[in-house]
Amino acid sequence: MLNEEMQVIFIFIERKRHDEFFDIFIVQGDYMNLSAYINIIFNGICIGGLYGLTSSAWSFQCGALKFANFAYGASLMATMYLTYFGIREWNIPAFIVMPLILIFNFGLGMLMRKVLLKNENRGTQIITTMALNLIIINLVTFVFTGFPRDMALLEKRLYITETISIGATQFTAFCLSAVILIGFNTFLKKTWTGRAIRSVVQNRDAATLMGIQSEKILDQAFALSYLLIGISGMLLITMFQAEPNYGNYIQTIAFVVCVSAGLGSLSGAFGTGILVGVISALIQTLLGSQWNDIVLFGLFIVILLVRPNGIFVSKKNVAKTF
Amino acid sequence: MFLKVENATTRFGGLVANDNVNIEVSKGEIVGLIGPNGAGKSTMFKSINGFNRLSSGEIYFKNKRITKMETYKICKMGITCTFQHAQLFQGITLEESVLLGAYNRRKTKKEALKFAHQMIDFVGLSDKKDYRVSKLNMFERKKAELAAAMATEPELLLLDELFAGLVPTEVDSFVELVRKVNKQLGISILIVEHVLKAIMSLSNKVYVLEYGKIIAHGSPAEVTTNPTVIKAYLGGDYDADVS
Amino acid sequence: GCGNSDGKGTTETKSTETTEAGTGKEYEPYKISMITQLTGDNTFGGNEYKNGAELAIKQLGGEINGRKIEMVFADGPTQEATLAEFERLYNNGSRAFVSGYGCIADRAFASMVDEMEATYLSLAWDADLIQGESDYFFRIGANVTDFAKGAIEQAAKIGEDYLKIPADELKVAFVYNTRLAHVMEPMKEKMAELGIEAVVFEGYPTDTKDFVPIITKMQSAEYDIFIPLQGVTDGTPFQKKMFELNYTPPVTFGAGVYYDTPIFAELGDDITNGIMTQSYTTPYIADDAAAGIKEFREEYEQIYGHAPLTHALQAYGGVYIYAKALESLDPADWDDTKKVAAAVKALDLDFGELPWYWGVKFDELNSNTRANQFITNQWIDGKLECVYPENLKTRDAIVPWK
Amino acid sequence: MKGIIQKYFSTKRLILLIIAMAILIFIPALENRRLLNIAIIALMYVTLGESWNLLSGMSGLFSINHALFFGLGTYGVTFGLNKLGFSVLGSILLGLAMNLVAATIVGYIGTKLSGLYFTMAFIGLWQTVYTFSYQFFSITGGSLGLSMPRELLLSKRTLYFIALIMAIASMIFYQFIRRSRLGTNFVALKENPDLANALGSNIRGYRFLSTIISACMASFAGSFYAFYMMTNNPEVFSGIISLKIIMVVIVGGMGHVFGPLLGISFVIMDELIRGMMPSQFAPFSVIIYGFALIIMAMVKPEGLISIFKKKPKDNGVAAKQSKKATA
Amino acid sequence: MMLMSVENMNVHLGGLHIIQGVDFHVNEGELVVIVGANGAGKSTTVRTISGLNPCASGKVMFEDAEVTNMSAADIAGKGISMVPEGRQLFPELTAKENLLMGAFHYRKNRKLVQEQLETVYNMFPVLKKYEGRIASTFSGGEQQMITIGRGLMSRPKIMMIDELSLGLAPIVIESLFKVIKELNATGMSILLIEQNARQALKIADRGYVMENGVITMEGTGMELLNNEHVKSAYLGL
Ligand SMILES: Nc1ncnc2c1ncn2[C@@H]1O[C@H](COP(=O)(O)OP(=O)(O)OP(=O)(O)O)[C@@H](O)[C@H]1O
Ligand SMILES: Nc1ncnc2c1ncn2[C@@H]1O[C@H](COP(=O)(O)OP(=O)(O)OP(=O)(O)O)[C@@H](O)[C@H]1O
Ligand SMILES: CC(C)C[C@H](N)C(=O)O
Ligand SMILES: [Mg+2]
Ligand SMILES: [Mg+2]
Repeated sequence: MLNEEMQVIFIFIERKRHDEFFDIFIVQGDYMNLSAYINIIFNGICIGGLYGLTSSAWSFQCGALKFANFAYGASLMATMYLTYFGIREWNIPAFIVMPLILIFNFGLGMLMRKVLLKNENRGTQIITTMALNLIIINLVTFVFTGFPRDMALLEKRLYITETISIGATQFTAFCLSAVILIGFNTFLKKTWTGRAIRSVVQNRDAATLMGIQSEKILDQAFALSYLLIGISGMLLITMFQAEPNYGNYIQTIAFVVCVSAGLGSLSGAFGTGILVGVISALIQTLLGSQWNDIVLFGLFIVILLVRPNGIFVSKKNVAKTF
Repeated sequence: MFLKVENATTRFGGLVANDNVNIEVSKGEIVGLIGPNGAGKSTMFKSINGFNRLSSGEIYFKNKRITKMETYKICKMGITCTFQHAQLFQGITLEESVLLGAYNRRKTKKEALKFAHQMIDFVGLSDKKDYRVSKLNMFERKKAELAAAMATEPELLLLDELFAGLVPTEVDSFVELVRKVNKQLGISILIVEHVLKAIMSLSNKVYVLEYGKIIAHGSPAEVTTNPTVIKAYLGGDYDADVS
Repeated sequence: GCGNSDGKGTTETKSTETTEAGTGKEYEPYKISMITQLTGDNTFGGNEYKNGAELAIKQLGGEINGRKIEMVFADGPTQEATLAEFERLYNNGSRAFVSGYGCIADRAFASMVDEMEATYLSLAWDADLIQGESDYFFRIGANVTDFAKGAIEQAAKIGEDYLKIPADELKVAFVYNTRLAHVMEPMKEKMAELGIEAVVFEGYPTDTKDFVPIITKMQSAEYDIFIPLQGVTDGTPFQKKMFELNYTPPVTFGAGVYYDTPIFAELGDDITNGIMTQSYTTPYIADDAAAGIKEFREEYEQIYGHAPLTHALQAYGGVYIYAKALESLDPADWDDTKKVAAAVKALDLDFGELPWYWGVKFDELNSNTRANQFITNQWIDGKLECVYPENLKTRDAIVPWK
Repeated sequence: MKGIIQKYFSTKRLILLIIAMAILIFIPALENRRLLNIAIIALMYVTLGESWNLLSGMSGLFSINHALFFGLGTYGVTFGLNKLGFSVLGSILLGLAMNLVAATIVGYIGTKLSGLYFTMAFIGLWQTVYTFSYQFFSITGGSLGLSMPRELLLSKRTLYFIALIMAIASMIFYQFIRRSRLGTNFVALKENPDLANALGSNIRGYRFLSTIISACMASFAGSFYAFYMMTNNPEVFSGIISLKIIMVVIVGGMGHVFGPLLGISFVIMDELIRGMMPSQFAPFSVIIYGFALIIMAMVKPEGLISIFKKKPKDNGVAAKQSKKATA
Repeated sequence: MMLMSVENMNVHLGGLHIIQGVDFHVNEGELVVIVGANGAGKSTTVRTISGLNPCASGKVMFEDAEVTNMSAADIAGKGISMVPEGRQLFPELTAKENLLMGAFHYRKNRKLVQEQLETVYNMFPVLKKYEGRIASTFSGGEQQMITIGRGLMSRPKIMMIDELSLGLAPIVIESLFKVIKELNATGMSILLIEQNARQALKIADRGYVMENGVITMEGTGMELLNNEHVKSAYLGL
């Protein structure tokens, strides 16, 4: 009986081969000139910086604080909505809204850490943050309705030559993410506070024995990461449309960027972000956009298999702990 | 030859943890491996066990090359190790931990369980077999670890600092246990230890490593009187501890 | 009996006043149920559906032939939840249902409702939705194949009429969201049939945020008409990006789903002006073309604060079809689902008789044969004007723009 | 038979199980389609929960996209029946085969990576398949998905009994695995892979095996879902399903047979709250659900199972013992 | 003069009464040793003093002030430093960073930090050699050195060391005992917990024997060394 069915499969594949299976592989974009390619690559780099920005806070939370926050995307999305509503619907001037949102985010981070995240248990963390994710999304839906919102700020483009240009907002985001990620990296690696944060995360008991107020410092660090979410969110709404489920995508991107950069390597995250941007631009141009996710995520798996510790992490610093 | 390590070299970046090390263990022997901290003893163990890849050199066991073999296969061939930091499976009972070892050679649960019980008896923990490992104290944990390793029915046992953190009286009773393992079960043992009392009373032969190189080997008495060894490892005040 | 246990304080908007005197007997209010996505991924579409249906009941005055009718809404964020809610409402006595947004479980209902004897008016447009004869399941809306083929025909017509290019020489740039592959497939077929060449043919995953490569490709290619098939979340950034890159395609002919929504209008005249789009049924047609369309538009905007999407009109239409069927029955018979279903089946309404313009006449498999008239709109100075067909038209098309 | 039962379930657990089963078998007698429906879904999540529990709770390979296996099982059936004209059995096997392929890839990743990296690689594969399911219309039917032939519509009762049998079978299977050689190796894998390896357990092999077994269990649940839903679209891969699978296990108690059985109380609660909310407050049903989860996670971090667990019995003994040992 | 004293301390952990009314004290500038079998409760005692375990009843006095159940960080700030048992280091920080963390409470004084770092490096030259490598790659003994070095970095008034010699080579132990003695000579009080009872008691001013959560014996180092019970139970003679 199964034999017959196997045959059916083969016939099916045979048939598909003739009509559509293979015509997808035609190399696209062969009619494009050099400056078009340069444009695409520049854009890829800027978008990549944006990926870096969106993942900056996650990178900090997951990499340095060892805390997988599944409410990350939702928090970012909530910031986007708040910014939109503050400026567009409630007509509060931007210079008042922005600090308010930052304060709000800082407070939210503090509150989350104090109330929800006391427990170190991995399962508990996942449940609480996933539940929080649901709560935030649905609160936003209820308060702001699920209607997609868009600041519709049209970004200026900076023309380098007549045909080659970069988006101004994108470029700002790029620079900002460079500053944030590299700055944070230095902060964590070089300053006393940074070291204190890392040590608390790695060994709570030992850190307290060093006289570090571990709870306090974690509270602050977590609140700080929420401040970052605030900044990223405000910048994102100027470029993208917010909708309640926007966060899911951002979260996936942040996963990919941070993990292939090597967890905890913040400046690596910036580099990887750019790499992701450029690769995805090239896939879109050469293979066609529909291959973007498939190839990109496939590549991600390969990277994990080949360099499990991240693209930018040297093997020397990775220990097998016994 | 039973176990033979030939010109084993391991590098970590620029650091040479093992430098052309040659070690031989004959069947039924207890061999000690000592040396200053960071000399490369644990590294050697990990290499024999397949956790590390040798940069160069070969390891033979019962005349078979095991250099690039996977750990579990090496275990199947008859080499089992214990780790430097006593750590058993935290979430399961002592019995099941030992059972896992017993599955190495015994296929059915009944047989394996029987053998596991024998081993638990052997180390004298039978009244605690239903305990979680986290409830045991350090001494019991070490015994449990030994039991699990023995349940795999090894021909060669590698013990890495199994005696660390024990009070001298406990060391004595543990030494007896290890000797029993060697004599009664005929298991050869390669042992790394800083508790000299144990190593001196147990081993037939001792190798001394320093900076990855073998600087001396011979009977315990020979080694402890070797001036190089005294200078590098034992220190002047040493003699008091062996009695 | 046991079904009532959780019926209290729930979805049903309980009316405490008694039925007005003079209408004779007192009946239980008749419930029409809709399970739509009020939470989850498509909340905004779901709300649009809910608003449309609510408005219909409101405009009907909450009663027909003297018996109260009321809408029951339930939240169905996923297929599974939709089915669960369906069972719950059924258990509470609902026997008349209309699709919710996305029609996510309609295929399931297509095979289930006959056994359950509940009438289901489906707005799903899947080609293989209906798999056999049914007494209770009706497809009241359009068929995706008709819609897609119609759109390509329209594009070809624009090419011929305005650009003076015959179909077999027409070149198009076709960009679609892969989530709409079911619309793309018949379009592709139709293009092959007419000999239209797609110079750029790009599908992109819904999550795509970076459109520069696609736009650059379009910039580099030569074509006559740009046919986008996009959703709300990707259409907006796409259009913005085109504007930023200072690129305007010769003619844009969108195919439903996004280019006819008020959200698109928010982008401003600079972007929207001149863009044409084919829609299934849309609120933006001539006021006299369909009874009540003007009231619908105005009241909707007044109550819900934004201009209605075509989705709202669809749900509104669905409720109206129930209303028409119920009107033809004695309220006493409403509780007999067989009779209600038969009344739906017997409906014969011409184009323009219902606010949503489409007529109703079911074929032997219960598919609405009068839901195949599509409408072409053009954005002119911030307003969606109907430019085709002739009888619904509010303005003439301006092609090319300027 | 009695011997087997006693071997795998202690008496108290058995009583608990019997009570739970009695309640479940009682449900169809109510003739209430709605409750029956909720019961079917809940029981399906028991099966899925056990599948995830085996992979993550027992073997410690944390996947947050378990719906991948579930969805492939569903697609196998709909694709086999709808596009290839397979028999029912054939298409279930097709789903299984597709899952084997996916599990092979995931399992291969599992042999190389563990911890968060495994999770991430899983996300990568999931995203690929998810995108594929939307994109390749000719095979998957795109976002509309595929329908099941109408003749295969089963009554709610039949579905219920299938789901019940599947749930019980998966629980017995889980416990069987846990008590067998495999189970010991899986647990060792989670607790300390290096030590397990040193004790002769082929950790790569067992990671692989664990993934495959788990995928097969999820595949059956997926195939069942196709018959339950009578249609199928990419939603079967969605995060909501994965989320529920994880919730069911963690709420109940990870790494425990009865975890999922207790955890479905939250699935049932979800259904009930949603039904009770007036539609204009629909988002609040999810918000309440979310708060319930948070409270539950804070009050009972070990899962609901900890209510039934007696205080570890070796505790008091340990005190006495250690005193004796040192005295 | 009494620097630190513990009065009738009781500790419960995991439902067990582990420390059952322990009394002892450390005078200023003294070197005190606690010996005892595995599981006697030595580690628990020092962990409780340094605030890592809650103290159910009893008092811990330090410099005439009560520090019972204060937060660990505050206790550390008062000048009580503890070197925990079993390589409690920061696995992903480099060796140098690990050591620096010890100097956290006087981090503003860069010069002092640098000086202290040099002192520790002199004591353990291996650490200087590999200062940039992350801690978890070090060998067992080297990790122990990092832990002790980190404790030394904190320049405390009293230093409690749990299992000083664990996993160290004899030559290192020997020099370490010398260092301890020297430190003690500079005025630092030291509370030492040591399995290697003989060597520890040799250098100790006073010693305590702990069994099953109670102190069973007290005396000068020499007294204990010559005690028959101690000899047979802990020295293995
Ligand atoms: N993964 C690694 N990366 C870099 N260096 C390493 C790594 N593992 C070990 N080393 C170094 O190799 C040397 C040998 O280490 P090993 O653990 O073998 O020492 P050991 O002889 O066991 O010492 P101990 O007695 O202190 O346990 C040490 O200097 C150690 O720091
Ligand atoms: N968190 C805990 N929960 C339950 N029991 C504990 C806990 N911590 C320690 N114990 C138990 O308390 C007893 C004393 O432990 P402690 O570590 O203080 O002993 P110790 O004297 O330091 O022994 P060692 O020489 O092994 O270091 C042991 O029996 C141990 O099992
Ligand atoms: C159901 C969907 C595929 C289409 C839907 N009508 C929309 O506007 O998005
Ligand atoms: Mg070592
Ligand atoms: Mg201790």
